[in-house]
Amino acid sequence: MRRIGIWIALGGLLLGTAACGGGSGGRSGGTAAKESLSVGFVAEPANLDFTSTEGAAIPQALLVNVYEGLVKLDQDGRIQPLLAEKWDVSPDRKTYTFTLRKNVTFSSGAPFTADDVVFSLGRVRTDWKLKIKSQFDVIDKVDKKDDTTAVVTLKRPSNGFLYALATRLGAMFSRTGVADLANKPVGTGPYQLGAWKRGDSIRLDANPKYWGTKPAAGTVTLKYFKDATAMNNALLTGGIDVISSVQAPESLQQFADPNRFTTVEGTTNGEVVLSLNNGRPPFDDKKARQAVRYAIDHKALLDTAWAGRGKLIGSMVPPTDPWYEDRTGDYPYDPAKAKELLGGKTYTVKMRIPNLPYAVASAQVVKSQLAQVGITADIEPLEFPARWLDVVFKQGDYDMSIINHVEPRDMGIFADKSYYFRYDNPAFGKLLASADEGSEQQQTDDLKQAAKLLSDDAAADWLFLFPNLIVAKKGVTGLPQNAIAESFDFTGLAKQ
Amino acid sequence: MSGRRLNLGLVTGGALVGVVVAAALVSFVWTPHDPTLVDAAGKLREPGGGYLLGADKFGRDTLSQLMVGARTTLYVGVVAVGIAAVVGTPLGVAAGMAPRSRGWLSELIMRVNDLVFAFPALLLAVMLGAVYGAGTLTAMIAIGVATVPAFARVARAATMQVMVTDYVLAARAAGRRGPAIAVRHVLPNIGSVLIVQASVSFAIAILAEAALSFLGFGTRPPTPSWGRMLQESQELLFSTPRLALWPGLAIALAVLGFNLLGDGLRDHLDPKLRSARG
Amino acid sequence: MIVYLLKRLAVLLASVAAAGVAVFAFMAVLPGDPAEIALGVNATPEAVAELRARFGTDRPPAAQFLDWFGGLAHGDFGTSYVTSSPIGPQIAERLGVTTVLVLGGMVVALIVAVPAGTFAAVHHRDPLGAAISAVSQVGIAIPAFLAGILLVFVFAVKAQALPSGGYVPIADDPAEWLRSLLLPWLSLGLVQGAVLTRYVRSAVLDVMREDYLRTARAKGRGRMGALWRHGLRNASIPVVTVLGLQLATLLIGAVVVERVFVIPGLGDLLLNGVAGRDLLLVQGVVMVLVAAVLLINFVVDVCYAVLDPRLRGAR
Amino acid sequence: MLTVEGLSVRAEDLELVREVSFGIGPGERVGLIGESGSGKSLTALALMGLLPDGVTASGTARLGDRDLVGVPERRLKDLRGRTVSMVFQEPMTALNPLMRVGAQVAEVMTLHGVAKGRARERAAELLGRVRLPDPERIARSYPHQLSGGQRQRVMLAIALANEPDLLICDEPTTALDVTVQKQMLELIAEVAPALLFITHDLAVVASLCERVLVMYGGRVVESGPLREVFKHPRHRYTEGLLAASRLPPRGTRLATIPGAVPAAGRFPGGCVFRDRCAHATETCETAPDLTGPEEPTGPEEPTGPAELTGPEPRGDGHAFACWHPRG
Repeated sequence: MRRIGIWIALGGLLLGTAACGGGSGGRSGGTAAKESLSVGFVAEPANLDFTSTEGAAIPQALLVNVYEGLVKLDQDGRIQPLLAEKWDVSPDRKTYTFTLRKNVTFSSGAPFTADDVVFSLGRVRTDWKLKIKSQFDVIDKVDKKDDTTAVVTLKRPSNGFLYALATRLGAMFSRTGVADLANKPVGTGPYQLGAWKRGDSIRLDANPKYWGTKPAAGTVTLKYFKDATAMNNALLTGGIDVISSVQAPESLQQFADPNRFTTVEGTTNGEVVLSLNNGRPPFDDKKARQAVRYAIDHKALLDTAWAGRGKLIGSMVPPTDPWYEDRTGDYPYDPAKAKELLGGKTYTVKMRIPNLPYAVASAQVVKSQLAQVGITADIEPLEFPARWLDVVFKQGDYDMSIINHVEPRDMGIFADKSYYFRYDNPAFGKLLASADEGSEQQQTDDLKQAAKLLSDDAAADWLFLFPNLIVAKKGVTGLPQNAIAESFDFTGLAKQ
Repeated sequence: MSGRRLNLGLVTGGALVGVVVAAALVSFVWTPHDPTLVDAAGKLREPGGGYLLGADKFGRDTLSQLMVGARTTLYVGVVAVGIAAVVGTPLGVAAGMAPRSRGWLSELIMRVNDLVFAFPALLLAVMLGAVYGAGTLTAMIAIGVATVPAFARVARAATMQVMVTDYVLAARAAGRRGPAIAVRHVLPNIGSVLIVQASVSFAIAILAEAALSFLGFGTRPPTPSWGRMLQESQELLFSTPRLALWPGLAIALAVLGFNLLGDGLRDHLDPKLRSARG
Repeated sequence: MIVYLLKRLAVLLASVAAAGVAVFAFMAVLPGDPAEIALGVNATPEAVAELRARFGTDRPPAAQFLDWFGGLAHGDFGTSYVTSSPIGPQIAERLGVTTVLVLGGMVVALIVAVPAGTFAAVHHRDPLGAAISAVSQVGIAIPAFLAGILLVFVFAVKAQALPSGGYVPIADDPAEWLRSLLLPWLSLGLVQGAVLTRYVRSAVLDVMREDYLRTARAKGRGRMGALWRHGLRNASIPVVTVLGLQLATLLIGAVVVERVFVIPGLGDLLLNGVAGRDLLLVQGVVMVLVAAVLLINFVVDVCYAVLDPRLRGAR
Repeated sequence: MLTVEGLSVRAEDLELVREVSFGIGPGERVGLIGESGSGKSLTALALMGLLPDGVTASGTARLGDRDLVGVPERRLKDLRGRTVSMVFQEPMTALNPLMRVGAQVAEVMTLHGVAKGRARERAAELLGRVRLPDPERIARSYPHQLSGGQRQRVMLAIALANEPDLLICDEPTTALDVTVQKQMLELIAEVAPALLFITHDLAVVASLCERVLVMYGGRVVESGPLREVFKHPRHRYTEGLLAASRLPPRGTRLATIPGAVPAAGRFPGGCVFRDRCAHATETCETAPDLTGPEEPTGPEEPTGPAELTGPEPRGDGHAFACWHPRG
């Protein structure tokens, strides 16, 4: 009996410690500095060099916040001045003259001049290791007119150039700040890298030398979560202030209390594509591809796989692009028609998807629905990014996949027949080329037609447009309604 | 002396395992609904009607998923334990039978065994999954390989006990060769120990499969698996906790069942072994 | 004793070397060229070739292995192909976190298991002892990650008493460090404690049947006195074995728990490495984990020798 | 000095020792013999209060003026190791393998109030007294470094440390080599106070004891002075036991008792030996009393459960419980 007493005492001691810990922590949790914010993200960058490493995570964290370009994209998808106060386009639309902002310095202290523009844009061709740098192939030369004027000459008129300049390709680097891009980014932006705890978080501190309006939040911590539930729990328990992108939409009702949380629901550039391998049977046959599009009940898919959040789309254009047309009526849910198109044949196909929540959820619905028309899809989740990129994206060894194509204005990927869709329609390529060179109206008309062509050809199926779902603690303001740029802009974020 | 209580364990364990096995067998011929059929209209259907335990966010019947999940669980367990037994037992017997003059053989086998032991199931599964793609098969192989040392150790210890018994000494004196002794005397006598080990390993395999599925290295969707059901239910833990409850309960009861069965068998088959490693 | 330890140490070193070969060989089978992966799908062939030369992956495997394994000897794990930063410091930092996690879990397990197991053994005929056995059986049947999820749900989300995840280095804030580790410790420790309880119970039961305990009582010690003075140290020998096995289990359990609690430990590093095809990193982490398990086995053997005089000098 | 009356030992519903009664006078050396499974060791353990879990004793046993049965552990503790000591059968396991021998000897003294330093000195003395060579070295050894005989001497040293009134030895020499056995017995004979010596080896009893109790099936079937019982066994079991222990003349078959000792609880009702006894008749279905030879024995005795009705068969009387005694 005496011994039981000891045990109970021990247990009590333990509980006591826990309780004490709980108490003190509750207090210290509330004392977080007002001007510091922490934002939960899904994918941690492997390094900080987006000139040589693919992936959305690096520009998401650094572009606009640490690195700035001459121009930037606003919430409505329009080009706005940033480091360039203004720019003039020559009548032949081949010469762009940028007037640079004065008194801009890099976080290293070096001044920002037209020399840096020449350096940075030139570096894309010489040092960048990404294939997207081909978007700048259209640049003929970049010249410094004076310290605050830079002139870019294009080989031909391009509607896409200025837009590309607003992406990471247009980021301005200091001539003295590119020695260790992977670990030490140097930019002109409102933030600079504070600390990087690998596997945990990146801290951005306000850049004291920033040329523009100082951001409201002095410190922004980007916390990385591999698990959607863990991220939700972190917001629920005050570990973070913002979930940058909800990965478990069914859980949103946890944040329904408006006295505690703010929810933002908007759109993104992310088309969740059911990719079909146009290059090999059975989906080299247009009828088989069309059958897939008829066989899928997109509404049901969105409702079950992603809690009905997001929009249905029918082609590779998000509603925020000027040439958007509603194409969801092209292939209404019609399993009978799908069976008819398949001609009574049945297929077994490899559905190789990235092991990401939206893909795994959607794949199960797709599989179930395709089974109804005689297509057996074997789901194989591959680790994202490495293995999926290797097997599906690079080798094209797949029949079907599901991936969210987040890049803005990315219809062009269907024009590249070596792209993993293996879609090959010269007419589509011509439309895109003509759109880039033509007038603004021409661009819009051509791209509308291109989107229709893609849909008619059933080059892929578009499951839904990924929603911009942000949840934040009540009082956090400046959250972007739509996520259509490459970056998550922290400059407007504030608490209370 | 405490025989009655231990029998209770055996009976309870047997019953729990029996339920799992029965559910798995029945699922081959009948489930209330197609466990993978997505039904948007039945999303998060409450229990009742034809859906005894309700449905998940895809409108899939939870009971049907549990039943087919039992199949997955048993499948993984049987293959993993099978691999472990088939590889580990001969190694252990060989190590246990090795005469003193060939002590190095025993030593070598056991050292390699220790080395394999240093690669736990999860590590192997992650590595295998990285090479061949994660799935039920890689999970089974990883768990199986990681369980080999347990079998080898138990088989070796039991063999060493058998080797000093009179009938083996007699058989050796009569000039019987090693393999003959192994088959005629050793295996039948260490059988009970191995059965116990199999039962305990089965429980461990179920837990390992659940952990792997949770990490995304286990059974592929949409094949129902308890571990993945649990993982998928996480986002709905607040609003629909029953989705986590059922697979969680299924895992716990199955593991409990196999553990109780193992302990019960141990006591039943050989009371001396009660303290042995397990 | 010295001879025994030296022999055991030699076995340890040989095992680590063998493990090194195994790990390296396994990783060599991994599809994918690290240089190509590091540069992404859009990389130009020249860039890939250049990087390959820089990584040294264009050399024969044997040379690569010797280079790598030789480096390990003085703590050099190489430079990551993906993050282009040295791996050694990363592993060292993560290993510290995981070690704290695992040892804390073990302490929780011991705090639970030793009293509970002893009590259950001493009272193995009472309902209370049987109840403890039953509870421990149920505890074993609960996966650690499920325990973690439930603990988070109850203590973090509902009660808002503890953080749901994350890790605060002890240097930043000791109180927060403790708070951030309490739930992970509990989820590792309670489940492991349940397992350990059974072993402690069975070890104590065995010891209670030992003749020398009867001798002790014949000398005039009471039941508990005899158990305390003569039983516990003897019972600790089998428990130390299990403890060694369990540390290995915990090390792996930590991988899952780190995922649940968003703790930047070795497991997290490993899964990241696998997902990012950071070959050298995975190789390094696996090697460290395996070496840790082997080291634990070694320590267990040393503990035997310390605890059990029969082993000293005997070998 | 030691008086045992109606001592029974039960495990759940099994009666393992039934109604055992005997006495030991000061300085007297009594042997308790019988095959394994006859209940000898349980009887001894019951006297020590060291019965295994779930096994309980009833009846009375008094040592001097102290009760030994049905007394709380707390009170027995003081007696054990001081007033009554025991040496167990298995020297290999009876010592704590993790503790030095000297400490284990000293422990029994410190437990009963001897100061630590004094106990340590005396431990070495005692080890010398049980004729262990180089007692200082032995005291520093661990049990595994000693031979079986040496360990049993250590056990004896422990048992004698507090100079008990009664020493119980449970087959202390069975596990030892024959030569060691002899030395050990001589030692016990030399140092023992009053002794209860349990063995299945009749020769050992013959060399050591003055009086003997024969147990079978949990009962004392015969008791009396050693010479009397060995020369003129009355119980058929004792007769068999003696016959089996005698070396047979060349060419004749080794005498054995037919059959084997049944498992606990499987003994027949009535005379427990009747299923192995060549002389058994229907009468034997009734349990015979343990009585002296002068008592009439026959079928006209009342049937029913055996009860001790006659005078206590202690002292010098030769008593037996058999319907068909020899001679």
